Amino acid sequence: MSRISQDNAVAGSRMTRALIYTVLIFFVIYYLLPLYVMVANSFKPLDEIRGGDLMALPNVWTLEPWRDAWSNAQIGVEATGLKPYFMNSFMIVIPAVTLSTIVGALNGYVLTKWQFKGHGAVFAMLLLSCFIPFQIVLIPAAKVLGFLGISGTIQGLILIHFVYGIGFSTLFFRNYYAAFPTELIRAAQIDGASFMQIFMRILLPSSGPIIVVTVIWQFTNQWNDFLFGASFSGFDSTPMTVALNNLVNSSTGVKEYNVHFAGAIMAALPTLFVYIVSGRYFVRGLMAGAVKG
Amino acid sequence: MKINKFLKTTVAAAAVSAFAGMASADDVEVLHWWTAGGEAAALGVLKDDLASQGVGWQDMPIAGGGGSDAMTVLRARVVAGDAPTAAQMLGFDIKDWAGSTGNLANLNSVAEAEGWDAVVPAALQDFSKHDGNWIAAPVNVHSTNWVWVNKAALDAAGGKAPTSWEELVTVLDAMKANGITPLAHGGQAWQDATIFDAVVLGLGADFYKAAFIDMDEDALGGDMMVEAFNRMAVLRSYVDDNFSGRDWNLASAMVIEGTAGMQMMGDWAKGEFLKAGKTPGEDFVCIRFPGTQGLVTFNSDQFVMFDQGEASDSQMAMASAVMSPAFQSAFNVVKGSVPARTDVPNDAFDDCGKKGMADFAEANAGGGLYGSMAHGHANPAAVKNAIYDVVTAHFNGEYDATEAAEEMVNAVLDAQ
Amino acid sequence: MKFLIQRWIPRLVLAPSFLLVVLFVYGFILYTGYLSMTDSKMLPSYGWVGFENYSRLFGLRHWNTAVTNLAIFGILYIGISSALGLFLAILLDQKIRAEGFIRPIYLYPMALSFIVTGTAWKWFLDPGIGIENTMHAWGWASFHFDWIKNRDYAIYTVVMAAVWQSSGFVMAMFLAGLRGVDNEIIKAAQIDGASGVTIYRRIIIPMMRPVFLSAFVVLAHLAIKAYDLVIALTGGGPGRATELPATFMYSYTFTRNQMGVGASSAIIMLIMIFSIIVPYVYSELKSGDQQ
Amino acid sequence: MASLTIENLKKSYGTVEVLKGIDLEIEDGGFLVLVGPSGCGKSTLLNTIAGLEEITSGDIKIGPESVAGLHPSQRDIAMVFQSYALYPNMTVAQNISFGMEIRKIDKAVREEAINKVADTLQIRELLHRKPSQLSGGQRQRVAMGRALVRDPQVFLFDEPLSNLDAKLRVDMRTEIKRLHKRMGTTIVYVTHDQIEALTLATKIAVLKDGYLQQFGTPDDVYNNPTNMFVAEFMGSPSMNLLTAQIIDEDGLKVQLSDTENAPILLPVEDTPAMRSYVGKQVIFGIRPEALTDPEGADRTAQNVVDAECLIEVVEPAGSDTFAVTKLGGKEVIARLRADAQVVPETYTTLSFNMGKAVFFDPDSQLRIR
Repeated sequence: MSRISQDNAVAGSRMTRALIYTVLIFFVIYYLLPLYVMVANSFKPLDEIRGGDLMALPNVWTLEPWRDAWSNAQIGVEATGLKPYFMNSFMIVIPAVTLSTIVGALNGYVLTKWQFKGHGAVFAMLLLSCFIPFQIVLIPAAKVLGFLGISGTIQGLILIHFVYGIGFSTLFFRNYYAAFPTELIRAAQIDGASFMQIFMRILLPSSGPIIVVTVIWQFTNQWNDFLFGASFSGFDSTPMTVALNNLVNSSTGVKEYNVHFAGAIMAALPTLFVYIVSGRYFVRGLMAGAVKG
Repeated sequence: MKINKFLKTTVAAAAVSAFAGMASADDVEVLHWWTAGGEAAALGVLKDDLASQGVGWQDMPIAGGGGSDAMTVLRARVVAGDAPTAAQMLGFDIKDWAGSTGNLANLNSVAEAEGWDAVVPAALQDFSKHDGNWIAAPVNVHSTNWVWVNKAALDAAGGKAPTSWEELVTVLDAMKANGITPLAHGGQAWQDATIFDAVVLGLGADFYKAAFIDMDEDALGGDMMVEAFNRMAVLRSYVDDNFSGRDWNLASAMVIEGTAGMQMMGDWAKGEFLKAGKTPGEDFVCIRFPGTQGLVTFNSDQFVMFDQGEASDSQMAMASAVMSPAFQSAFNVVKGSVPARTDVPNDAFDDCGKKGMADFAEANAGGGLYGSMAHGHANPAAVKNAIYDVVTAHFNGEYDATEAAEEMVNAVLDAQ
Repeated sequence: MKFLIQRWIPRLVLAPSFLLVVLFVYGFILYTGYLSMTDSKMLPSYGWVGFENYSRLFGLRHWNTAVTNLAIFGILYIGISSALGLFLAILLDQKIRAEGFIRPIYLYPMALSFIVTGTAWKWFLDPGIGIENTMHAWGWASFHFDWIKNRDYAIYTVVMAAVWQSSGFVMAMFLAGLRGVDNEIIKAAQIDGASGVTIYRRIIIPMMRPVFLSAFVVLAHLAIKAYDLVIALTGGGPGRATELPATFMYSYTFTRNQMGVGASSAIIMLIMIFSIIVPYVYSELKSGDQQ
Repeated sequence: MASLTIENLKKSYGTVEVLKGIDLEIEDGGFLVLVGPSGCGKSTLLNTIAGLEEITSGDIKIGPESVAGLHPSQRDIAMVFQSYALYPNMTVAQNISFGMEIRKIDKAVREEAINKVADTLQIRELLHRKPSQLSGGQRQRVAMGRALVRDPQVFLFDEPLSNLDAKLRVDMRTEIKRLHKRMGTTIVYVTHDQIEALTLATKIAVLKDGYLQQFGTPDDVYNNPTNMFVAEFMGSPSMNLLTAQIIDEDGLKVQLSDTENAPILLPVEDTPAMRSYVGKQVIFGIRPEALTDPEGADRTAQNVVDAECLIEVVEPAGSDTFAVTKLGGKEVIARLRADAQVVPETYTTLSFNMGKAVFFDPDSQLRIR
């Protein structure tokens, strides 16, 4: 007898259920394998890595690489580990994400609810900016930052991340607000609400899901950025990824792979945290607008 | 001398700090790619040295791509009008920078006062000077035509270190017969080119100079070049199939573990052996690439100063500190390279280090010191990378030796 | 007066973003276009050389390799990621008990930077130390997987790692789309006698059209920017077999000191990108106007 | 065409029981309406008939044969959904013929069937449009077309009119009734709108909390509700339900007390059941149309009693006038002729048609008969 469940799930016998689980578990393994390689090797002493099977679990478990990566490893001339660079990354990423989310929300609001002649062209230009390869803009952006006198500062990096984040946040918010009933805006206008009041009191409170999507997207991209971080940071504003790269990528130094992997996992923790904690809202947010399903 | 310098610096510092908030103008901001492990720690010696003179150190490390990422960042900084005080540079990059911006600091005063001309080999001065002026302070000299051999594997293959191409092939064959990978190698363009350097040099110093330094068309496409590519193909046959993309450290590990017989790599590889607790002479031996005894291909890390007006006193202090024999010794012992000055005592160095210093001095005296093509000391970056392309393509079987030699001429001409 | 202000406020709100993007994107593109016609080498210089850099560019074998690779990589990457994302989303939509556990696992690779996952992948794919070695150790002696070492197949390993990174994200987008499908439509199709497979093939998947478009934009943008991935995984090798336009451009502009050629490759790349994306933007705008 | 029988049907999700033993039977060609407030289980019941949900126990028969466990497509049913559930990526014609396509019916046959249905529903000119290009009413027709084309044993309708505006709803209601007359197919129809139920059904099943409250003809359900819930739920305005006392003074009477006015006494038919409530409280139920102005009272009725009532509000509604008064402490609605002269805040004579009055036990809420 075929079995019908009440949701989207279509008929599935015990056999097909088993098959589905098998496939799902296979992909769980596929997605986890590289992480496994990283985690397993981050707990091995270096001898074991040099000598042996990289896929095996450690024979001797050690926390040393983690301690080193956090606070002892040489990053440049200072043996500080990655510890101090986390703060830099947060100081850059939090304002940049906040700014590009707020501005993206305002842009999406204007582009859907306050359309003016030429709004389509403006949106097209903002959207196309998502696709520019960052290597192109390196030299001219350096010129502009130099001109503004914020080269090598945290402000400079915030500006750059913010500017190149506008495109995607505007896209997300525009698609989300497009489905938002315009009648409500009209009603509020009749009630005498101003442009900003309507935004703050009516749109923003119901933008939760799309804010989650935008923040996840921007946070991940900006946290993981290396190119801008390396090119536009100063000695006291170096972000996490650049420090990690310095730890991992030195060309003629001895490579301590276990420390590298420990450092890499550490560097990824904030983004992993964001994904895992807000994962469920993420799908909901995508549902609510980003994919226009 | 030092005291004089010290005084000058202090006076400058005092003068500068008279303006509120300008105190950091007396610091040096240093862009470099010695970012991890021992070499970064060794650079700490320099930092401490400067600190003792009242000069602060603002660290700006950018790792990756053998300094290429650091050069990208340097470009961004210079374009932004925010050049660092000093930047680590290699070979032709120094020439390119000197040629294209002209805003490098002139170090003549400290060089003359400390007599750099007398202690730095002419081959290095070629990079440290532009239009006859000192613009860079050389830190070290790596020589790249080394072979690192597992002692046990060598003993099993006859025990005699090869001194000629033919002997090398014999040893490699014996190692192959013993069931190990004779040659540990990582298939990355610069590693391929490092071997190619040695192979070309092994065919004669004149040929090396004509091909790579003078970029003579006949040498680049001639029979000798075909022979060089043939030899590369021979070496390729001793490399295991999984070589491509392998980091050099992992190739070294193969030699350390004895699964491979030898590795052709610059002197920085020694660090890996030492880190693994191996002793030079007992567990492994270091020899020059067979056929290149008495010759050295080098690459030299230098600190270039960017012109920053009144801050130049701290730059002078840094240049002076870099060139001090004590730092040159301390740094190079850790780094595996040899001092850029020829008058540094070798007491602190191990066997391989002493041998390296001796070889370096000998090559310098005998005119056998050449800039390494693979490491950007023979020709400009564009040409170097064009050669990389051909060498790598050949090593991966895209061309045969004749085609490769023809392609070499085209590539080099095209890139100039 | 107040009315007039209200009329202009929206435009004023949009203006800073607009101006910043005009400068930081379009201005820089123009600047790069100008550089591509100069003799810039290590630093920008302004000697006019016309189209010389372009003719040089098209004469370079690597450039052709890079463009071909982008075509292969782009098509496979976007195709496989979308297909796999959709497939996993459909499976995960079958009332899977462990969904809350599985979903973040599928999603997490997007959170990681390739600076280091690249190393893990490189090891994993390396026949000497990775999966092949492990399979041999487990007794499957004939197992053979050395694509990363093979000139003709290495680009496919880049696709594998790229798919690993982003297919989970695409899965989340499709899952969101599937969750938005009206249950009654599925019931109607069941009554019409459609099997599970038919329902997906004929009804649900066609309804995912907007999701496909959004996924395409996200994936295309990642494909074009694929740089870290190649550098970390293959370094462009074996030989130059996995060079992509992004790595090409970077290496000519910054490591080979041939900024003019690098700039011209950037312009060609932009032309390719815009010729794919502009139709999307156009359709996006059109559907937006319907609302 | 076939009859439909439901026997002791139970359905639970985990430990939550949503259908608690339903027994129903509708004859071949009948029109069964399932009605009840939301959450009563009516949609679940429909889904189990369709086979979209499994049943926990009991049986469902279409004709003589049990369909329990059969796939929806094998039950020979057709269904029209509340949201219409049109396939958005297909044209109207494709939507209508999708089921036939699945059953691999010849294209020519399909075309013919599409055309026939399109003519019946007058949607010929829409055949090549996509659902997104249709108005609500048009979508509704297409959804019906998709069901009609199958020519099934039983039609299932899941609140098909609830997304339409008021006028369209009335039109479509008539149209459904006409279709049913013409085709004579058995229909099961879910609605929460009791007017739809009364106008369309040959049999009505009233559900609440997973229990069948009453199953009978519209007349039966309207005039003879088995309990207070059915009485109040069916009819609009709904039945007036007042707390009252049964007394025995010159025969059985029901006494409606009020704090302000003198109690009203109304005679009640003397049955043994009623007699057992003497001296006790009952719930007195009377529909607005049984409480009217004396001129408008039903002349055939046996037991009409007049009483003076204080009118609070008057609501003219065109065809009728509704008057709100207060009896037994509760608001009561009376339905008067349109031209009845009533003035708010004055006493007016109202006629109680006691033949239509019903009584309930206040504790069990069941009808007293």
